[in-house]
Amino acid sequence: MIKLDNVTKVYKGDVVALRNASVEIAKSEFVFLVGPSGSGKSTFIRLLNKDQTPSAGRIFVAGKDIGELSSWKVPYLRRNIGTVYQDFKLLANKTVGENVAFALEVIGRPRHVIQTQVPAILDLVGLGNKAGNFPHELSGGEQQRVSIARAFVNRPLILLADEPTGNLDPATSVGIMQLLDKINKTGTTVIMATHDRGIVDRMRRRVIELDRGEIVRDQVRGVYE
Amino acid sequence: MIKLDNVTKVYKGDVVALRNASVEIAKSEFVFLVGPSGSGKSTFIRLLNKDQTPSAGRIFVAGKDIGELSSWKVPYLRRNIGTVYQDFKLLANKTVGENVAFALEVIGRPRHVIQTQVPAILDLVGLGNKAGNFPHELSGGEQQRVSIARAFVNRPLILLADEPTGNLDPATSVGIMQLLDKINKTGTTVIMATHDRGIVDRMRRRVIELDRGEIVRDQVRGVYE
Amino acid sequence: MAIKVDYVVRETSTNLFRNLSITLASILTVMVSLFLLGMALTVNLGVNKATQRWQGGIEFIVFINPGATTEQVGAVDKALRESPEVEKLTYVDQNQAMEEFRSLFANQPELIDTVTPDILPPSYRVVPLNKSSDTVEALSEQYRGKPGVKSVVSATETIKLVQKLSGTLTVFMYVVAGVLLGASILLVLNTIRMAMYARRREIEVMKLVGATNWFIRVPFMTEGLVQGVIGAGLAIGLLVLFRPFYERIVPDPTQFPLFSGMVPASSELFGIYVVLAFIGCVIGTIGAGVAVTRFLDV
Amino acid sequence: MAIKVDYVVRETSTNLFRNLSITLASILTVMVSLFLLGMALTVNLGVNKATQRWQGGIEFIVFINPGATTEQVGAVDKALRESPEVEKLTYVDQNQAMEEFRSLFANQPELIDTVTPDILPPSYRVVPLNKSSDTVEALSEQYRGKPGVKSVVSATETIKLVQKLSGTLTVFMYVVAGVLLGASILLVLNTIRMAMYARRREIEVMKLVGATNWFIRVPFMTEGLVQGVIGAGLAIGLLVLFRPFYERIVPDPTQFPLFSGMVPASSELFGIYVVLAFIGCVIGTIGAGVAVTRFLDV
Ligand SMILES: Nc1ncnc2c1ncn2[C@@H]1O[C@H](COP(=O)(O)OP(=O)(O)OP(=O)(O)O)[C@@H](O)[C@H]1O
Ligand SMILES: Nc1ncnc2c1ncn2[C@@H]1O[C@H](COP(=O)(O)OP(=O)(O)OP(=O)(O)O)[C@@H](O)[C@H]1O
Ligand SMILES: [Mg+2]
Ligand SMILES: [Mg+2]
Repeated sequence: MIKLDNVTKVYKGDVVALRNASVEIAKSEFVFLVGPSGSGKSTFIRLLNKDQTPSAGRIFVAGKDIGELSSWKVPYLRRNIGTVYQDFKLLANKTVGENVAFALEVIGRPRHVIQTQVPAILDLVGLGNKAGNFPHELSGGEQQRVSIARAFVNRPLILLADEPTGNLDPATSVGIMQLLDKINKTGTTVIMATHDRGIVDRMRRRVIELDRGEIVRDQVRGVYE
Repeated sequence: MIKLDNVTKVYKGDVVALRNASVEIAKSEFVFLVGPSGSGKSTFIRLLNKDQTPSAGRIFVAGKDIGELSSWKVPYLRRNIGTVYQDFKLLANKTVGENVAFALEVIGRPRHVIQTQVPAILDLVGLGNKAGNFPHELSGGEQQRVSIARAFVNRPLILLADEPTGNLDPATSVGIMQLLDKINKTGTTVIMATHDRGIVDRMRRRVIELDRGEIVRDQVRGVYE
Repeated sequence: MAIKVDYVVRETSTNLFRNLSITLASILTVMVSLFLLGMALTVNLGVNKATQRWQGGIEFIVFINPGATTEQVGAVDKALRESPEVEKLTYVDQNQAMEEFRSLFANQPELIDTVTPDILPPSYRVVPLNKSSDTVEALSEQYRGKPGVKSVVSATETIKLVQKLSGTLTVFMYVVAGVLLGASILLVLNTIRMAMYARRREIEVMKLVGATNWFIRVPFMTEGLVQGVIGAGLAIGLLVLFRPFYERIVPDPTQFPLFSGMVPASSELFGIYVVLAFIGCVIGTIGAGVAVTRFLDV
Repeated sequence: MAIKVDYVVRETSTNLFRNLSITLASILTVMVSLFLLGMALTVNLGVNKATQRWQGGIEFIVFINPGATTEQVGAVDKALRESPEVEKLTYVDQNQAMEEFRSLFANQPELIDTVTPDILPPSYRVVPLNKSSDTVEALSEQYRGKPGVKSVVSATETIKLVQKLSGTLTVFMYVVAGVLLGASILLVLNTIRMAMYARRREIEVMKLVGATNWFIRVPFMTEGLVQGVIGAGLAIGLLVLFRPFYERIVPDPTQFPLFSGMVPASSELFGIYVVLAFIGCVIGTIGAGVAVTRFLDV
């Protein structure tokens, strides 16, 4: 499903965020990405949906080298990949409902589909009563859950989640992890960057650990450290 | 130092974020604010620096009723309160160094003071080499540390920290907590909202627990739950 | 990918209203520049019509009596043709005279109906070699009173001045209108660019969620088009409102008969309006087009 | 609290350059409107000067021979005063004539130096009761050739037309300039507002960090002022550049002697420039002032 072939990402100012990373992730896998702050987790995730381009190496998603993708095809790649960003990236001038609906509008879903799916997914993340609020009217954790809802509402093949529980209390986190687990069981590949030792240790899934841009550990049924 | 007198905050749409909260916090205290997502922690913090105004009740900071403060005095209140926001609130068009320096410029500190204090505080949070980067060029955890540096650079009397470790790995979190502890020991009152059970349980300080806007627990040397 | 119409309408109107004041400013500038252009075109049309007999250096006109005999006409014709002082000679027959009359009084159809070609005098338009007023006077005097000649009319100081002033004036108005047109394209461009800049984070997010460039662009482009069209519409409206006023400030035809042709007919004005509307669309489209292209390609 | 100058300079220039194209658009509009206003003022000045003898309904002027005897002058004076057809009579003595000459030829000081009051003819400016050209002609004819009378000059059709046209023209230019001035205030206002809107999150953050409203406002206000001042400077520069061109399009004084006064003198132009610069500052300040007030008070 996803393959990184000797990928290096150097930001301006010679910051090596990822160094010679080679990884293969199969369909329906659930992968934790761990490592200290600044070790390259977000970079790893942003390379997969072409938000960033690698400085060297090749990346394959669903068998295609995304480095060869012409720029007008990138939106279509992204529609198959739901992403929960670390800073949520919600549209400030749209309500919660419109934010989630936007991911469906973009792919041209008919209105009646949008009108049934959006409330359903919002209920699932516990925000059924906030559909009409704007993002700045939500608490941090609520915004994070909107972001999760939007990433998943069009049932993507791949779900990238960058610290999706960073702003959530332990109880809510457990709920979200159960949701991700359920999504994963339906066949979606899930890659999740996290700092939450408790979650990683409890779930016991594949763990890839980064340190200063290098993959220092890749362990099946691993723990946080 | 800080006193809430029967404070209620109702947002539009009848969301009661805080209900009849009465709390007194002495100078040099260290207080954890815990509770599930959406329970009112951020609201509590934003009421203290007049980012939000209460719907009912009175709030005293350093003996003054901040509800009576005329609007041109609010900036002076805020200069005595350092705040780490949950969403960092960095200035996107200024570099990391300029962001931290801004808090000093605003209070009219001379240039040479700025030039020595800013690098010092950035070193303290481990970002000495990122002073020239813009916020969007930083990892989530790095941005969070810039926010902490800015909140503390002008040695405020009160430090409000809204989940300052939400985007940090356990090791870095420990470093930040040691910093906050040190700041607290110099006489600064610290109020910190957090979801991190490990930190709260290890530090054993005063814990105020919120649930759906109500203070359900106020415990000296408390634990997460 | 088909972009839904209701999506575009919704987004466009939201944007227009969100930045109402800047939208108004750019609509106003489009309006002013098109209004000026319209005025320049109108004045130009009027002056050209009013002075059409006098164009190309014609200094005097010999009108022939419609009832003159062929011999009489032949004599005048011969005298003019053989005069060494005449540089150029044009004969306007009765049908051409009727044409001219028609265009001069296009705004007074009732007048046209009362006139038939056979009552209008044919005429010789004379461009003399030497244009100093004394020699022109002397030359034209030679034909006055000749048999078959109805009258001889010279270009007066006034006519020459009007031609010169109005020429200068319309050039000036064209230049100002041109500068303003440039400014309005720039302004529409900037309104859209600022709108996109103000929403740059939103746009970035839309792209990350999988929106195509066109999906993002189209509402902004419609926004520019709407600004251009509304600006043009207002300019046309102003011109219509302004018309009675314009007709009033044109010097009183009974006092200055020359100006009877300066009031343009509705059909002629309609042509001008169409041109303005077209330019409005072009301004909007170019402005917005450049804005979205430059912004999204970065 | 003292806001540091280097902070304001730094922020202002950053903002100006960040939104270069919209800044340019608003500077351009300020420029065009002030340029138009300047042109209108110049033309108005010129026409008023050129036709100053003919203002207030004066239809003809009786020039007295500078060498005429007191009796001769007395006779003419008496005849004019007692004529029932004269509505109003103004006597211009040699010193007043010199004044007039000075202002008419202000741009040709070498000419002024060669003239002294005693060679200029005093004159009677006559406003007749009946203004129809036939009676005016007959009346003025009575004084032509009287002893002591140098010449009698009537207002020509041309002079009346120039007065009328230029009156209309300057009113028109004032209106357009006024509309554009309004548009430029709106535009500066909007440039600043858009700049503040685009940076609304930044502004919110600045406030949360303890910046006073003035700390946030001042750089934006300076930005508006700079736009107004640069716009006015460019307009003045354009007027200076445009001056030879304007002098060239003014109808050739040898052909139309009336227009010799239409080329204004440098000192008169300088006054106009000062007015424009002042208006530029006002536009910038008002625009930016309204913008920052309205934005921060929300
Ligand atoms: N756009 C950029 N320009 C320059 N440097 C960047 C940019 N984005 C990230 N970096 C740097 O690359 C490194 C890796 O960043 P990344 O965001 O991948 O870390 P991370 O593992 O997600 O950290 P965190 O846990 O704090 O979110 C960091 O040192 C960061 O400063
Ligand atoms: N500006 C606002 N307008 C309307 N409702 C708001 C606004 N800000 C917060 N709320 C609501 O008030 C409640 C409390 O929000 P608050 O941000 O204080 O929660 P929190 O304890 O910080 O949560 P989290 O842990 O998720 O950050 C939430 O239900 C939220 O939706
Ligand atoms: Mg990250
Ligand atoms: Mg919060």
